[in-house]
Amino acid sequence: MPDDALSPSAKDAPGLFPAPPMAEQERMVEAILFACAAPQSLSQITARLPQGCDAAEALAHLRTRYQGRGVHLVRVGDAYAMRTAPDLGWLMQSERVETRKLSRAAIETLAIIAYHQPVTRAEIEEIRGVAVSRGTVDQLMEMEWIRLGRRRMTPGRPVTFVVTDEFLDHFGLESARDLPGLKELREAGLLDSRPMPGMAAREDDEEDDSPQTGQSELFED
Amino acid sequence: MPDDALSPSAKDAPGLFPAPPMAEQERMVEAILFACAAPQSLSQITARLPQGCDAAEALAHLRTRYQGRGVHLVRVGDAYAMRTAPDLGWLMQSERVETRKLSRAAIETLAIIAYHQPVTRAEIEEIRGVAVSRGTVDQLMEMEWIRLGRRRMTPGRPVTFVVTDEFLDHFGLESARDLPGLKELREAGLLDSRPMPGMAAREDDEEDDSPQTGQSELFED
Amino acid sequence: MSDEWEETETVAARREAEALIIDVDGFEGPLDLLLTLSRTQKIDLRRISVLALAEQYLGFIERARSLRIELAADYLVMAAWLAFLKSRLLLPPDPTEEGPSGEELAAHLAYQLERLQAMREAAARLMGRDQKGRDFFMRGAPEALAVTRKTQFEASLLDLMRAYARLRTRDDFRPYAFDRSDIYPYEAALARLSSLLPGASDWTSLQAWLPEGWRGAPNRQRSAMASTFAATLELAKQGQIELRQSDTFAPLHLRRKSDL
Repeated sequence: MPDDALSPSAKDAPGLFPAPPMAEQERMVEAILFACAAPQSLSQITARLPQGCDAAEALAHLRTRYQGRGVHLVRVGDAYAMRTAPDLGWLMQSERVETRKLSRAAIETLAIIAYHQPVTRAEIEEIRGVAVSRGTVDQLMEMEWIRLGRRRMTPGRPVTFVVTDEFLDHFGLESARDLPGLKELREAGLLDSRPMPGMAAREDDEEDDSPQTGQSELFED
Repeated sequence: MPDDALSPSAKDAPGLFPAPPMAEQERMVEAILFACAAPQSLSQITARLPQGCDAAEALAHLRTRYQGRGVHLVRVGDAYAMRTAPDLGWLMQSERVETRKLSRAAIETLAIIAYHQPVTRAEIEEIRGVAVSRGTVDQLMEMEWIRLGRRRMTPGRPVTFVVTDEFLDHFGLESARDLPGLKELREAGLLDSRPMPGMAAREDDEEDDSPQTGQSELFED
Repeated sequence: MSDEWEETETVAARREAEALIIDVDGFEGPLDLLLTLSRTQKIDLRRISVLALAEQYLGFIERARSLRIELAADYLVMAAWLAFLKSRLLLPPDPTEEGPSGEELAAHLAYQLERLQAMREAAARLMGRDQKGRDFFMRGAPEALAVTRKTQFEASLLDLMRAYARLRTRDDFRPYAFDRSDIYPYEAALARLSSLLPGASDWTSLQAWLPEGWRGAPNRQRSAMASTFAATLELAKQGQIELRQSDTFAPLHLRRKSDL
């Protein structure tokens, strides 16, 4: 907002309506400073307030009100902002979390584990059609989204993977069996690819129950 | 933010030290909530505070302190956040974020999910008398206003939809039971799943298997 | 009847047709249409005359039909159901008839309308609430909780489900590969037919021309029949053979063209 938004005449002209009481002006300034991303100058604040308000006085009241609180009203150059009280800075000293999208390999591996658990590495590779790199599995394990399940009682006794409670928590699921089946994905419009014409019905019947069968082992005992 | 994101100092603080006075705890919670845009759960707040602090009590004090101010402490599901007072929204016109315009179908679907949750796709279609179009559910999920609930324990085990904490936050609701007019709708029987006369009473199965989850049960405690 | 009157009538009819088209487009299904029609009764939905409503709806559909407006199947299904309901409501109850009474069905329809109306109102009230980012705001300058950096990988449930859907539907697009062992190629049929042609001066059914070992199993026979038939067409086109069929779907007969 330009600083000259308020022409002198507008400022001096007696408002059509009386200015709100000072307590109300203080509330307004409080809301503005809270919601604005950048510090606000006196003229910027004034421009936002109704006619006849005294931003400087409201700021002074607000500053007093926040004295000794967990948050202070501070002056930044010519502008004003709310900031954490310096003595509480250590509360913010937690880890800075940078979020990054999971790789396609990782999300696909995770999806297969979620839908087919408990599932072996060989089975994941069979479904994806490519080898699963060690790094992918390690990453998912480190994120605590997957863990080792029971060994499969087949030759070689391969380890299996299952999803964790942490996974369910992150994805807002109550259990892995709440994941929708293929038919439901399609109905919800979540499938990018359309089935071949004429094949839809038959294919749906077949595929719909396959996630269930994969998980029955885990849940039905 | 993970729950275990304990700041180093809090982690190291031995239980030997007495917890800070309540006024100090209140300041700390104030600083934390001002610093975070997303609502913070009680356990997230507790994890940041020194040992022995009572986050719940500090929150209660803080809530009272901000009553009638330009900024409020609000509850969102199981979490807490600071938000500007709704009557001052007009001051922040330049901060407004344009949300995607929702279609009438999407708005109705959202309302049905909120009032009837957990609700299946078939039930939404029965209420609206028309198929839920591809993309409607998708859009609401992408906006993070709805998520998958527990599967219904009826034949076919259909997935259900429920509203999210983000939905509550967006519409300024503490919980789904604060939805406007919910009680009246329930008393008028308009939230019952009433089957078409002569159709199999699906209702009975539902009530056996999905206790305590329905909106209608929210009031029976 | 003056021309002028006729003129105004057609204009009126056209207007009406237009209004109807617009209306049909504006409705979200038959229940929505019924709800709108019910408003003309100007009474509480709980005391609505379902019979009158059914007649209104059927009248609407009739008008749409006479104006040759295409209606989605849903609307016609509802029309059929309402016609059934109307007859149940009008005729004295048949004691031998099973199932719910007309009154029960009518009550349920009224309930459905009331519920839809209630959800509409609830939706409007919901959207009328103060909304985040419009009426109230979160902290505009959240403070960076900085110091140690840690990468957290993000993925939404939607990403997960899409990844799975992508994997599971990949097979749809795999080129269709069939088992060659049960396929009798056209080239083989043509070569075989050509070589046998000199001895075919009498009418012989197409069936008899199938090679040994291709007459038993249905899928093998089907393949051989198809390619042999295609080969006869080619030979007939070349003028080497004649084809004869006594009736539709009757066996096809062929012989060498005699004047060759």
